[in-house]
Amino acid sequence: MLGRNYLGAGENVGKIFKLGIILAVFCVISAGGLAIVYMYTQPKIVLNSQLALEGSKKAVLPPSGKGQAIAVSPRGYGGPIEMLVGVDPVGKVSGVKILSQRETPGLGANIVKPKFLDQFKGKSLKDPLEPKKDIDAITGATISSRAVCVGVKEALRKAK
Amino acid sequence: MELLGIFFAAFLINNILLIRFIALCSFFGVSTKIDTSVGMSFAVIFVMTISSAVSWMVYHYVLAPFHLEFLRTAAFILTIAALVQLEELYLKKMIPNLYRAMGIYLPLITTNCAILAVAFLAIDYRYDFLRSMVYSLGVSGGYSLAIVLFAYVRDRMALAPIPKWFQGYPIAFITAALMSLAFLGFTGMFGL
Amino acid sequence: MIIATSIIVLGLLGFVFAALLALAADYFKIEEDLRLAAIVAILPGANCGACGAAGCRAFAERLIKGEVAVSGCLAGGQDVANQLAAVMGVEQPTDVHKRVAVVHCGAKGSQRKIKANYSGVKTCQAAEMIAGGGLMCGYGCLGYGDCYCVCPFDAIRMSDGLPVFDHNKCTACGKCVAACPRKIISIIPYAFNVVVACSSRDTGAATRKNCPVGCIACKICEKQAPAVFKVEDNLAVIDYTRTGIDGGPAIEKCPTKCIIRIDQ
Amino acid sequence: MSTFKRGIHPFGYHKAETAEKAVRELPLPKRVVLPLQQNLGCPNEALVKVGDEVHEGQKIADSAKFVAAPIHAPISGRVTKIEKLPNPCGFDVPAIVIDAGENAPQEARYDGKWSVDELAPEQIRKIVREAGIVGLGGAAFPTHVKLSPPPEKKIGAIIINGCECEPYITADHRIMLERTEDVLYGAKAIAKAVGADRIIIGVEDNKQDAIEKLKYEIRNGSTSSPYQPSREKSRDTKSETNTKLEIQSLKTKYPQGGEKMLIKATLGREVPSGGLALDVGVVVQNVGTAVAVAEAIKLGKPLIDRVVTVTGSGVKEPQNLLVRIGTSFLEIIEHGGGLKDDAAKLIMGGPMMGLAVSSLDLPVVKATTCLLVLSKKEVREYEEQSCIRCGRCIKACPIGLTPNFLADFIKLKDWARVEEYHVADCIECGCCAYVCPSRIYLVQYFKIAKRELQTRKAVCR
Amino acid sequence: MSLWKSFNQGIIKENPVLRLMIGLCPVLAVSNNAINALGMSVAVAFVLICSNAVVAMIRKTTPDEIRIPIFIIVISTFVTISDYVMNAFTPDLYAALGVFVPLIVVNCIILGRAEAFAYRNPVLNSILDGVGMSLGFALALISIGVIREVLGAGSVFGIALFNPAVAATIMVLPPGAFITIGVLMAALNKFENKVQ
Amino acid sequence: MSFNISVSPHIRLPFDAKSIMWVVVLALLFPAAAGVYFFGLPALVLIVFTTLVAVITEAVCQWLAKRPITAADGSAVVTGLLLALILPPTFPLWMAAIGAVFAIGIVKVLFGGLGFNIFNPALAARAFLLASWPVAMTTWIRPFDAVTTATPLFLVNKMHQAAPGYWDLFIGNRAGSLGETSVLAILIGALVLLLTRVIDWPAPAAFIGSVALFSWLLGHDPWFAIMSGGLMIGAFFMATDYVTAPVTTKGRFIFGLGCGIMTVLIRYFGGFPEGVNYSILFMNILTPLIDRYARPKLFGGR
Repeated sequence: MLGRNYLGAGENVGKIFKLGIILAVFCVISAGGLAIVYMYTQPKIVLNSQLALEGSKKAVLPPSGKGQAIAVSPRGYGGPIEMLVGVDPVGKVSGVKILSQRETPGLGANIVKPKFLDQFKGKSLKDPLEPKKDIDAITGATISSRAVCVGVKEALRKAK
Repeated sequence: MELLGIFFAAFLINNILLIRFIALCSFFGVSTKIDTSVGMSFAVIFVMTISSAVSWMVYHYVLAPFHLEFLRTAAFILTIAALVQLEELYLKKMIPNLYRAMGIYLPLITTNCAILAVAFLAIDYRYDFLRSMVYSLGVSGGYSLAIVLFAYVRDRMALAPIPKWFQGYPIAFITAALMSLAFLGFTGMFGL
Repeated sequence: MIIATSIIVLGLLGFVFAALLALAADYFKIEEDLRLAAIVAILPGANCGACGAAGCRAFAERLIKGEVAVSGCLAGGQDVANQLAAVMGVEQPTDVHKRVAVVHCGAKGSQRKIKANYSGVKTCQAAEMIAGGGLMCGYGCLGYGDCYCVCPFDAIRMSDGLPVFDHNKCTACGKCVAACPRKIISIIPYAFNVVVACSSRDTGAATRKNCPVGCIACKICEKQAPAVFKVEDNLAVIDYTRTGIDGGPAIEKCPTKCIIRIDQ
Repeated sequence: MSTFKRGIHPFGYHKAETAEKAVRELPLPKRVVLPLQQNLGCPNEALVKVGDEVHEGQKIADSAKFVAAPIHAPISGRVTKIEKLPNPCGFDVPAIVIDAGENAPQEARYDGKWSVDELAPEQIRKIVREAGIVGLGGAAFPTHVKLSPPPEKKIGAIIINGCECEPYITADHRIMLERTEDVLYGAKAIAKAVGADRIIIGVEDNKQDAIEKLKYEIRNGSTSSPYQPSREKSRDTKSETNTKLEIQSLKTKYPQGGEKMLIKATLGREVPSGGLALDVGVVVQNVGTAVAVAEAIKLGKPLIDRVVTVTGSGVKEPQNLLVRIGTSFLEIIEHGGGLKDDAAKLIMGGPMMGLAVSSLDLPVVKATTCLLVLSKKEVREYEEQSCIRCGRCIKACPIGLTPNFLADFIKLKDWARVEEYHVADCIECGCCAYVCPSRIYLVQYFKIAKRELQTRKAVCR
Repeated sequence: MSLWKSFNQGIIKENPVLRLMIGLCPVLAVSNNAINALGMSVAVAFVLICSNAVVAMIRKTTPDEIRIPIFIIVISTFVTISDYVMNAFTPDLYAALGVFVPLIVVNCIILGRAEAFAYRNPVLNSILDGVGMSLGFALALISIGVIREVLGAGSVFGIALFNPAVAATIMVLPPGAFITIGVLMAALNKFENKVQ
Repeated sequence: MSFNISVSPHIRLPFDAKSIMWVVVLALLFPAAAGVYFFGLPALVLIVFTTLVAVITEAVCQWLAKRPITAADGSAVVTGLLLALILPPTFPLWMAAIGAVFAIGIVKVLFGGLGFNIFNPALAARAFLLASWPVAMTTWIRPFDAVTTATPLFLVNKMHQAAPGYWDLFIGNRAGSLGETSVLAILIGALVLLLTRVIDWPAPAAFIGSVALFSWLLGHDPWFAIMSGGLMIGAFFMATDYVTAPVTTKGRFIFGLGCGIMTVLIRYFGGFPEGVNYSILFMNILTPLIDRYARPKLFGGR
């Protein structure tokens, strides 16, 4: 695609040089423009991701703000489920938030719903943390539900 | 084992054409004949492997050291376009037989989103060089699989009395829908 | 700082690639059809593959070989088609020399007499192989529409077992002529407007037995317009090289009405 | 019991109607019509003019070409017409018409009588050619051509085809029963002509009586049989002592009578794709042909008559008749009591490969094995349905083709793939169409394709 | 070419998606809900209009031999701009569109219009062509997005319409995208035939 | 009088496509009856309703496309019946209706009707329904008392619980799709098809055999593997579907083998507890490819 009928035979080096310069000039203008845009947007992007992380942490930790927010990524049905588990100082779950998941829409994807996630509040390693025992699994999505349980368990173990 | 997983995920589970919807123009355009689809497949495997290697190097050895990640779009497309052009010129002169078999597909590949997408995705997934090579092989293999099978299926439909309004592209889309439905069976395989 | 490095890096990248390509193009230079470059230049260059060819260059090659039409580039639209037509030197045929296809049989399905009931593949080619589809007349239209099926311009429709040509759409491409197993379709100058709608070379008596609208070789037309009509081998034929002569009286006098105007 | 792969078992053989009926001779016809082209190969040219008097057995048409067989006058009389007349294929071709006239017919005059033992192979070939003998199994390929293999092809065996695998037909069956010794005599002559030292007579096991008769004949032999062991010993010529003769009973299956299938069934050899029987060192001849060869040698009689089975639910009296070539169908049918009211289809040949004809006003030609008349309830106009891909045609095809795909490609006019899928190997046996539940006219498509491919290759005639 | 025609033809007659069959990838990939579709449409419109304008501006001064590399540079600049702006100001949308934003650079519509139209026409026409094409693209994309969201999730632009348990989830999965666009194309075929 | 003329052969086997369809319907009645016996009246209602919708859809579609209406040729009945047999017994009727419309309208008629569909309509519709309403499609009941439970495959492969006894699996006393549970009834139906030569053995034999073999190799119970899930009904009634499976014996064997391997992959390594449905659909895509290369040996060919 680049210069399909680029230069015939017998063209001299000067012509090549000239075209190279022209393309380079365009590259330079483009690079300059992009650098400016980058300089303006980059801080905002960084800020955004920090804010998002902090917001998530805040959501899973107890109101006091004490405890740890632990990121785990158990294997779900459609790939890893990125989740954040808040563990309070006594080793109980204070909140769970799903950061990203690729579960089946309408089925496994329902793990993000508070109705499901709120069940984990107050659980500790002493609990079995298994679907159909102490956790009501999402109907038809036992694998996704189990994955979240595994993730919570892992986070609790890490918190120790 | 992990490499196998990367390959399998790219090859079937997240098939680039049927599940990820990348490179669809050529999927529908080239699959009208079995021969062209096979030729295109080989060309894609060839170019994707080389270009993902080169763009990985451009990213990691040119852009990253200078913190110029934001230039990746421009840099990659420039690299790939130049690369394809070079390959075409080289083949045409040096290996004319191979060029006749594959060369005509090369220009089609430059604007094939799959090539660029693989370069981006390999970086988004933070693959190292080996992994990104395996990944690009999986993707191009999945592309070939889907497009060749699709060409065979369309070939079989040549005589079918398809309702008038659905002839041509609409029925091709419906066929792709059903193929994609069948590929849903791979969801979650090997926990990927 | 970032502006400076980015400018340097991308500028260098651009320059290097441009120079590299230019050198490569020089080094690997191959002579090509001049039209190819012109066509490639006209084409959008999107290489989208929507035309079915593998890229714009492949499309151009096929265009030069005559495998695709100038309007084949979907992405380019009408403008590109017009420009391509100019490069390829494609012209619209003018009406003065317009030629069209006609069928030399006038027996409608209900007028044909049969000697046996044919069953089998419903194409003229297939029926012709099995005792002429069971028709009494060994020359007439079989009526299964092989011509209709091959017409690329949708210019033929079947009416009571006979093809009817839409002369506005007909481009005289000759596909129907080749498809007819009885060889009763021919291309004539549109302006002439007269056709003998019969191909039977049976004797007059035999034709009369087989068909109510067949040519019985009575030679009345020959008497009316000797310059145009000639009865050869039991069949009236028209000399289409004669122009400006009206076959009107012959049409009037033909006893079986097998000489007809084509634009009725 | 040996046989070939795939093929079909037709539902109801209908052989019982005529199998027990001895061949009767049809009274001499008053008029015969002889199309100048009766067989594969080149057309003949008339040797007589309108008005000429001819006698029975006189050669009246011949060709200078090698792949052609001359035509002889089947009756004595006067040539009244030479013009284009319809042949059984439904097309008008030049034909000679002979009327017997009012006067008593002239005597038949045949030239020459020989004995096979005294003839050299070239002489046998010449006699066969001059007698106008063609394959009487239905294909009507000139026999002398088959008997002249190129010198580099060594013919090890000849196979006499007594399968008669088509339903309804019993002509060959009767010939084997009634003309047993001539079958053997002719077989020996054929073997001698091609220099083969092995004769195999292949008979399907639904004709047990024919097998018994042939075996009996070989074992005991009548005095005239050339195969009586004592006589062979007394003559003690080399060719005779070395010639092995065997009767092979074959499992009944259609199309065993096909040349390729028969070679596979008897010898286990496969004729290569695109090749001939010669390529595996075999010559195949029908039992009727063998009898014609025997008659030509023993009596000097050219091919002027043949056995025709007249059968089917549409005729009043099914029977086997010995008829003169050129007799009209009408005359034959009327001899059998005429047609029933519900007769709907007249077929020249068997139901699987025969040719449906449109009128009774057609002459018997050398290829006419049978006149089959089907009644209305057996003849249905099948509406072609779309293929449901059941694969029955593939399981039936003795050649190993995929008829369903072939038909698709022919409909698409994708000639490259039609060739790639070997349409040229199709023997048009009709097994595929017989079993097709969608009633697709597969054989018709293949005929179209073969013709199309031939015109594409522009092979000149 | 008249300004009106420049603007008009991209919408139905030469609709890039449903007629010309180009730029399909994002249409299928990000149309699982109406908001994503809208976001993608805006991004494509921005890039298309800007690059058309710039290409038309520089068309007199560009050497013919290297016009395409220059187009690519221009386009990739605007793509990168939209990439970063979206990331900064609409992070959720950016996350949803993912790799498809940078992939706009190889979207055939953009390069195709630059080459086929903007390079041969004045700036104003090119901008209008860009607007028309973008509208056509947006029309197709958003209607597919709306259809899929309504049928597949029971909502439109995130507003619930009915119980999502009743909705056919398949419509927001890959097969649903193919089915929707196939049926839409067939409908357009029929509609156009009726009009004629 | 005028005779009829046509090309040879002039006789045909008195067994046409319609008869084949009705033999399949007859064979399907056995598993259907078993389903009704185990799951009661709702199952009967579902079967009748789905079949009716399928036939009506076919008629309406053909009427819309202005083609001859051949909805009574039995093929739509087969599709509707098959679809009902692979749905959960308590599946909502309106969803079943959408499934039947999808099967006939999209998968079959859009592709040109009988003989031209690429995918098995019933299976494609089931995959469609599973993706659309996963909850309803995975709600199973126990035979006789209609208590909600999970299928044996799910219990064993995903929950690592004990399998039901072989006898219960064989006669069909287990949870599962309406017609897939009773191996006995399916075998009787299959026998009907095999004896009437409507189907041949390569595809089902290769399918069931490879599932058993690979299950055994992977350390699973092969008997349980072949008697659980939809393997039996899939192997005998869907992998043998003329239209969507290869036509040659060799091809059908390869098809069955591929189905078996895919089923094992999905069952033991995939996300779904059952893989028969998707494996056959996937192999349907491969059918044109297999057709092209698995041709019989040409007589006299190398």
